Amino acid sequence: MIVVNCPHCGPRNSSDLRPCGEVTTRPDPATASLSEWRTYLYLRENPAGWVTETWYCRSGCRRYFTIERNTATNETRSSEAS
Amino acid sequence: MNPNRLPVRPGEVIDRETSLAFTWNGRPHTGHRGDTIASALAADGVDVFARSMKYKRRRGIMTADHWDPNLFVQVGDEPNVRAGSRRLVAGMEVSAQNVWPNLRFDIGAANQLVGRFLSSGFYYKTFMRPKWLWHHLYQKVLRKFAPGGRIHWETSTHGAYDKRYAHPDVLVAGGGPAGMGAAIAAAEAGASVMLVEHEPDLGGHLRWGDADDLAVLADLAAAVESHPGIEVLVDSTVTGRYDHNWIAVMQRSHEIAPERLIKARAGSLVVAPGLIERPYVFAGNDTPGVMLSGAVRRLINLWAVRPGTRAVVLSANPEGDAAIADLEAAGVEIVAALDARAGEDIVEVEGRGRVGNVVLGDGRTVSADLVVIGTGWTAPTSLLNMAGDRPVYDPTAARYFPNQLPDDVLATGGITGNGTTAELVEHGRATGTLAANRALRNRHDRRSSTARARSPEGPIPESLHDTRASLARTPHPECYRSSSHGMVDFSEDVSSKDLVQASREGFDSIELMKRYTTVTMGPSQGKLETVNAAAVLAETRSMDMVDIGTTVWRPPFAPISLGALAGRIFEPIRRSALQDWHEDHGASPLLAGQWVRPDHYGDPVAEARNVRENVGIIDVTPLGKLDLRGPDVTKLLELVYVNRWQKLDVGRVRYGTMVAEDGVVSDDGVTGRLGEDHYLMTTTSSGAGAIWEMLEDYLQTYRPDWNVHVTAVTGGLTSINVAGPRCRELLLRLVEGVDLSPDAFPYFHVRRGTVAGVPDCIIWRIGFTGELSYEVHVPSGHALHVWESLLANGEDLGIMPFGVESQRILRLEKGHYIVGQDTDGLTKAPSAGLGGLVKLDKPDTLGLPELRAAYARTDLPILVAIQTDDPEVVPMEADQIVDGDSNRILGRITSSRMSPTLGRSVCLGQVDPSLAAAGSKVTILLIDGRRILGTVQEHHAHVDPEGVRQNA
Amino acid sequence: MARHGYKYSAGKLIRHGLTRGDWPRMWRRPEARSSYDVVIIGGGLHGLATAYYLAHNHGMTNIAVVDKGYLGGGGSGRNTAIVRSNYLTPEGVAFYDRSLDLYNSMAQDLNLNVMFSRRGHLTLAHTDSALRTMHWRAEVNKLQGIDSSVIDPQEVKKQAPSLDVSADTRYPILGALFHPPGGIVRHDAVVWGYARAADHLGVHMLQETEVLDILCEGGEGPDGKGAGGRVTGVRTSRGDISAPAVVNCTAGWASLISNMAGVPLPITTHPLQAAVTEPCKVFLPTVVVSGSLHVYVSQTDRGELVFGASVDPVGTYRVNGTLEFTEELAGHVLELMPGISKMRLLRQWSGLCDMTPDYSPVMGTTQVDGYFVDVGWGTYGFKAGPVAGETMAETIATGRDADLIAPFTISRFTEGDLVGEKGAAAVGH
Amino acid sequence: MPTSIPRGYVRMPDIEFQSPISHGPISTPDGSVSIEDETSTTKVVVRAAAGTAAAADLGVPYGQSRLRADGTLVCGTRPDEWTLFAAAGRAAEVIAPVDTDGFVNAIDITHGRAMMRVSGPKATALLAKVCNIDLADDMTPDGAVFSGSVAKVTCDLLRADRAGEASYLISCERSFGSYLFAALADASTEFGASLPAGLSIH
Ligand SMILES: Cc1cc2nc3c(=O)[nH]c(=O)nc-3n(C[C@H](O)[C@H](O)[C@H](O)COP(=O)(O)OP(=O)(O)OC[C@H]3O[C@@H](n4cnc5c(N)ncnc54)[C@H](O)[C@@H]3O)c2cc1C
Ligand SMILES: NC(=O)c1ccc[n+]([C@@H]2O[C@H](COP(=O)([O-])OP(=O)(O)OC[C@H]3O[C@@H](n4cnc5c(N)ncnc54)[C@H](O)[C@@H]3O)[C@@H](O)[C@H]2O)c1
Ligand SMILES: Cc1cc2nc3c(=O)[nH]c(=O)nc-3n(C[C@H](O)[C@H](O)[C@H](O)COP(=O)(O)O)c2cc1C
Ligand SMILES: [Zn+2]
Repeated sequence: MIVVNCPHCGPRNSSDLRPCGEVTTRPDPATASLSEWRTYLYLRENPAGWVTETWYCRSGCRRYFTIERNTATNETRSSEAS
Repeated sequence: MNPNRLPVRPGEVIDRETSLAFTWNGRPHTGHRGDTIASALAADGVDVFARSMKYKRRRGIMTADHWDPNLFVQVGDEPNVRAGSRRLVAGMEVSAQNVWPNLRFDIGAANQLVGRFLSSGFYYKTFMRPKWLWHHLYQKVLRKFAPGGRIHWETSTHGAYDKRYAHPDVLVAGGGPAGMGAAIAAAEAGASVMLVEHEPDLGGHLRWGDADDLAVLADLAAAVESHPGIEVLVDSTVTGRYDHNWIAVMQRSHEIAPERLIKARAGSLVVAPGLIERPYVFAGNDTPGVMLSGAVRRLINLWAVRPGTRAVVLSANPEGDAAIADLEAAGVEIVAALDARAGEDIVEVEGRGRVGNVVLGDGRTVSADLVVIGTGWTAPTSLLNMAGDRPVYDPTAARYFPNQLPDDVLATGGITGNGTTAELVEHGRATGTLAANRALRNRHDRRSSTARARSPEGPIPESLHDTRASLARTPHPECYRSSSHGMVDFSEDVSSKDLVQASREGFDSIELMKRYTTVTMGPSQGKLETVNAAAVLAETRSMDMVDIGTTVWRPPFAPISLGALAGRIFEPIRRSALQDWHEDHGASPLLAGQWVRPDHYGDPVAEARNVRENVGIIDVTPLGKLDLRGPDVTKLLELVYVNRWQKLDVGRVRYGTMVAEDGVVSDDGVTGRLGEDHYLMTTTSSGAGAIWEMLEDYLQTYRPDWNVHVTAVTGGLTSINVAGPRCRELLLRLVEGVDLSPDAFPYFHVRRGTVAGVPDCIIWRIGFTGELSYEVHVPSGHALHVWESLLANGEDLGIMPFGVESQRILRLEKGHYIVGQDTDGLTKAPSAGLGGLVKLDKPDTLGLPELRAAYARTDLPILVAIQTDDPEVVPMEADQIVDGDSNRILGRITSSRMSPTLGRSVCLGQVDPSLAAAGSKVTILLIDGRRILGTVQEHHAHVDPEGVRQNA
Repeated sequence: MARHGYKYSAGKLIRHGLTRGDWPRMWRRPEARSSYDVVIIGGGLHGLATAYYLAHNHGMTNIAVVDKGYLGGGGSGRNTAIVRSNYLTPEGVAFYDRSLDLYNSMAQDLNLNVMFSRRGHLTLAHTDSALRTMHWRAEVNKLQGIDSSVIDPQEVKKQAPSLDVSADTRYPILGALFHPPGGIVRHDAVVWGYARAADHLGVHMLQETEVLDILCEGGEGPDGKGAGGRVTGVRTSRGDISAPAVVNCTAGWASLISNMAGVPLPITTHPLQAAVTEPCKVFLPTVVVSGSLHVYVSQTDRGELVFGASVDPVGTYRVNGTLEFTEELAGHVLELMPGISKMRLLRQWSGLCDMTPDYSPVMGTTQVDGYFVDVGWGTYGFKAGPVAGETMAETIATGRDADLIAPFTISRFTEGDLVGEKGAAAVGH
Repeated sequence: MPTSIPRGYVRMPDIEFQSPISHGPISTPDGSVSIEDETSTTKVVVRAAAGTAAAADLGVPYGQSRLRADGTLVCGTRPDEWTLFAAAGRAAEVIAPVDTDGFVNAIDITHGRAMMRVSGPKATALLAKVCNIDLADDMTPDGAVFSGSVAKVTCDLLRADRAGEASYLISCERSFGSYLFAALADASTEFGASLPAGLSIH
């Protein structure tokens, strides 16, 4: 049970939140090609190291926020840190 | 009685005033309070406690503690009880486990005769031919040999287990001198401390020490107990350290549960587990009467049990030497005191039920009934490994030491080095102070960043640097094996010879060796055998121990019952305000996700018919309901639904479907506009939570500039669908402030009004049943009143409540699909038959590019209504639609029921586009193998496709 | 069987017992060559099976299998060893059924007893919708000749007497999908069997050798990587090795390797955890899976209960496991079998799973010439190991994607033709 | 187009308000802990963007609470969100004074949330059995407002000590109310409470 620092609530058990994965940028659906769209839908970098990811503070403040987490160690830091 | 019980010992933990009667293999015995099962039996002269797993060799006391691999017994319906640590309770029925027919004579011992053929992994190399015999015979025989006790699943139940959370600044694992020192210093530094000791009493190895040790123990224990900042948990084990110091503590013998799990988030973890004594490898080293030095010292000093009469002692350290003194004090004759530091050795022990002869390294054979081994330690680095450390072997001290620990995990005591008791306490104290400072710093940060917390005052705690003086690493000979081969893993019956063979066969890394021989895989989990196994491998490969490494330590540190891990089983249940009423009126409960709902009240077909003929009411509260307010709600609806929302006037309701970004249908429901900037959205019951989170996601991360407030109101509004040709008549009697006439309040409109005297009800004209119907959303505190008023006022109209099953029948007659039943994980909008609903020319909608792509395809399956040509046959849901007589699948039935209205079977199904045209014949494969024909219908609705009834 | 191997038999067992002579090595520790015809990254089941079938079926023996750790140290050595073929989609069924065939004759083919226990596989249904999906699976299975049917609670009780099938539990057992040919296999033995057989055919297994980069030329990305390029070899912790064909069989680490070739994958890495209890006399004859309760359990021939669950929600490369896994697991197992609360959990562990959006693998050729993938095995790659090896070997030897893997190539993500196993495989055992 | 601010349910009928909790208060013989149903409390949620007059008037930051002179308890339940508690039946009075300038909404959630109070010297220990939040005095002082999982149900909590004794108000989605009450009651047996017949967590 890792600790995730919600910028509003402070440190919380990860079970109180929902991990939403790597931050991705949604292409403009009006202009995006199918291949751009599917890259957005499916392809992930999935690095073993620092990644910026979104979490949802489900049992707390109900805010979405981003943090950086090292997927090799589960260390976290605020996403402004880098 | 207890023939081996000694006169009173200064540190004994037994209460000689009590006599506890129990049985061992059916025979009566007694012991004292404070005895373990093993100490009581040993006091009574019992030597043999178990048979080994593979060769069924007799086994007796070896370590006399929790880790003793030879002392697994059955107590009543509980298997695998550690007789070495389980305290005696009057009335216990203790028996040897995994023996047949009994402990004295076990037929399986014949395996010893053929042992030479049963080398490691022998089963991989045989039993292959003839092939069928493996399945029918060999495997069954192997399964009979499974070790362990018997679980009485027929009669046992999941009893009263329990858990709790804790948030200590400092958690100390181990209550020996170092751990107690750490706890005291941490508490003095202002930290809240949880001190966890595995044994029933604090003190660690001091408990079986001399008078000086006992005096220090008394002082330390008094200091610990009297400090208000320390919570002491004895008979409790730290079983795991997980990321970010999430720590599992198993508390045994708590009054409310046999085992209780405490989940602690600790600022700092201090690991002070001392050392575990390791066995020595030689022929016959598992003969009853071969004991480790700690075992005899514990037997003598804690339980006043004389472990034998004539002893050979092999010692390599002061603890082994101290055992000699204790044995002498207990009146045991020392036949030979061998100094391993001087190269003296034991080669072999002979004897079956008990040690008889001992062959010494100098060639002499002596007769003895006890062999005491004090040849070194295994460092229980388990918790450190779990914290990410990879301890390193130090050949000088002949054991593993911590290497690189994270800041919030600190080690102290024997696991870090050797010292006098005073030095251990001092190291513990320094560690406790450091741990406290780090934890208090962490607490300071947590308080600053936590909205609810009181802002920290005072200076930020500092001195986070480790300035501790290290404990010495006293040289220790690398004793692991004599000139003969013997047992390495006592729980698994793996000998050093097996390990050598495995290495030569290619299993020459410690991990492969483990998996091939099963060394360290038994209940001991490496606590006793890690060093010896690694040493054998190092010897075989002529490598350094340092380069061999160890197998991975994993949680739990001590096995923990499934009951304790489960604790109270919390499975939240949701109930509408009417559920009590339903149950009182004979509703059979339907579990739908977290909700309990009325499935039916006895006769779902009658209930359905009554809706078509008269009027029925159903509780549809689980429908997800989201109150949406703000000037930008329309934009949000445009984004998340596939259809258009711009022209929805106040007072109107519209049906919408949602797809995910991949174009797959994700949810549906109606949304009504209650006010200029106020909407009520409904979702499917199961989708409610996810849709709420999805809306928040897009509002917060994608369109933070949109002003929309989303409030979940599912349970706050009890939703009652009033359906049937006479429902308007009924509502006219109860509704105030709303003109219910068809012209004033047409289909797909919403009004607010008072129902049965309850104001602020939302009423909309929609329905899943295809009948004239109104859905009334009532503030839940008054819902029962409205429900009962409806029933009372509808009596003469033939009102009946109806349940979920009737609703399923009715909606299928009407051809409404259910997301997740009639659609699946690949169903894109065109497949669901959404046709013109989907607006591909919107600038932005979830999954828009996928929707466009899907509409350009012609090969996607399509949802259609199907009627079987034989009206009596109701295919099962999920029956396959096949290509004539072949096995090619062309679709499946997704919903089916006998329609009470039509008196025939009706279906929805997904079919290949080639079969989607109205009138197409489909072949349905029934479960009994018959293939029947069905016809694709023009409309999804089997009943009233024109909507005359609902629009009435 | 292998060309110049040492053959195991009961007779040999007796001879070795009598003479106490050493057994020959199962495989060697060879020195690496500077070039191979094929370099397979990942010495798990998939990599080793691919190597074996390349050598055995296609006569290609100048092959290296490179692993950063020990053989089978990835998912192959830590999986709960469940095999079955009762999938939902026809393409899934065909594929996994071939694998089950290969498992069935594996002991004889590889001359190593992999202890395939065809004990029957039960997937419990606790809801109407689960029952419906099971019926769906059973019907698809039957059409393809797979033994699979929906049984009622009484029949469930017969198959696994320790289950509580009473109606008043929180998750009542309404029925189950019963698949008699499913069961468990000694997972390590499968790895060793392929390793031994491949070694006998001349394949090099290079343990403790980490691939640090994939060498490419001609591609659109930096260093000649990416679409349109071709592979020239690999850089390892023990030096460069040149090879015209490089195969990614690294499961949980697949993205890291594939990114080295400039081929991004639709994969995220999540831990999957498992646990065993202390042994106890055998009482559970079948494999029991509950999708709604996210748990599955079987009892090994050694008497331990082996448990698994669904993947951890938080993606990570860390395999130290979590406490909540064991808590949830125990809670759910006890809902199914309240009578075993006194059994003790002995060890928990965790492995990495390469999860794809549609719970199906990514296999075959890629946009980089000579770079092949056999990844995306998520929580179900053990049962697929043999057929994956066989079809990947064919694909590498011929340069064309084998028929059985056509539904699973990477192009389905650009074409938008995902495989429909998601619902049925969420707890994919 | 004029923007109307919805007012919520303004008139309470004379019809009895029904709580989802059908059991009376539970307490231990020694008074170490008690659990009471307070569902009928008026509960109004105010959502107000930062910078609005309403936000300024409410005056407590997220995570904290204050008792207003009119007897309303104002809790900062989330960023830009307050929950106001008042005596039963007072929703209209609580909503009326909310300044609706800007993007502000006030919604009566009285019917939507079950609410219970746990108090007594063992209240904190009881909660620590079912809630993973650190309840130490400095982390969760009197007046602290937070949300978290209680026996696996997401709840809003307020520490509102009574007479110097720890006391917590816990509110959850109404439909979980009877389950949550049973779960808390079940947890209190450790401290000596006996459960009324028919109360079970399953
Ligand atoms: C707990 C658990 C339970 C499971 N249960 C089942 C089950 O019951 N049934 C089932 O069918 N499946 C199950 N699975 C899934 C199954 O184990 C995997 O899908 C399968 O083992 C994958 O095999 P593989 O050979 O592709 O990969 P692995 O066995 O993971 O092998 C990959 C190898 O690549 C190596 N590697 C990685 N990076 C590098 C590098 N840079 N250089 C060199 N080598 C590298 C690794 O060391 C590893 O040995 C389970 C998985 C887990 C974790
Ligand atoms: N005389 C002996 O038999 C003996 C035995 C061990 C150590 N020693 C010596 O004593 C020194 C060790 O002193 P110390 O204070 O470090 O250790 P200690 O052995 O005195 O005390 C450690 C305590 O930690 C407990 N413990 C271990 N793992 C635990 C866990 N996971 N959870 C809860 N409790 C756990 C043990 O039950 C033990 O009581 C070393 O120098 C060593 O050489 C002597
Ligand atoms: C089917 C199966 C059964 C296992 N049984 C045991 C066991 O009886 N004892 C044990 O210690 N470990 C057992 N393990 C777990 C292994 O010890 C080990 O934890 C696992 O292979 C992962 O490796 P690691 O812990 O070294 O990372 C088993 C693993 C599997 C896959
Ligand atoms: Zn938060």
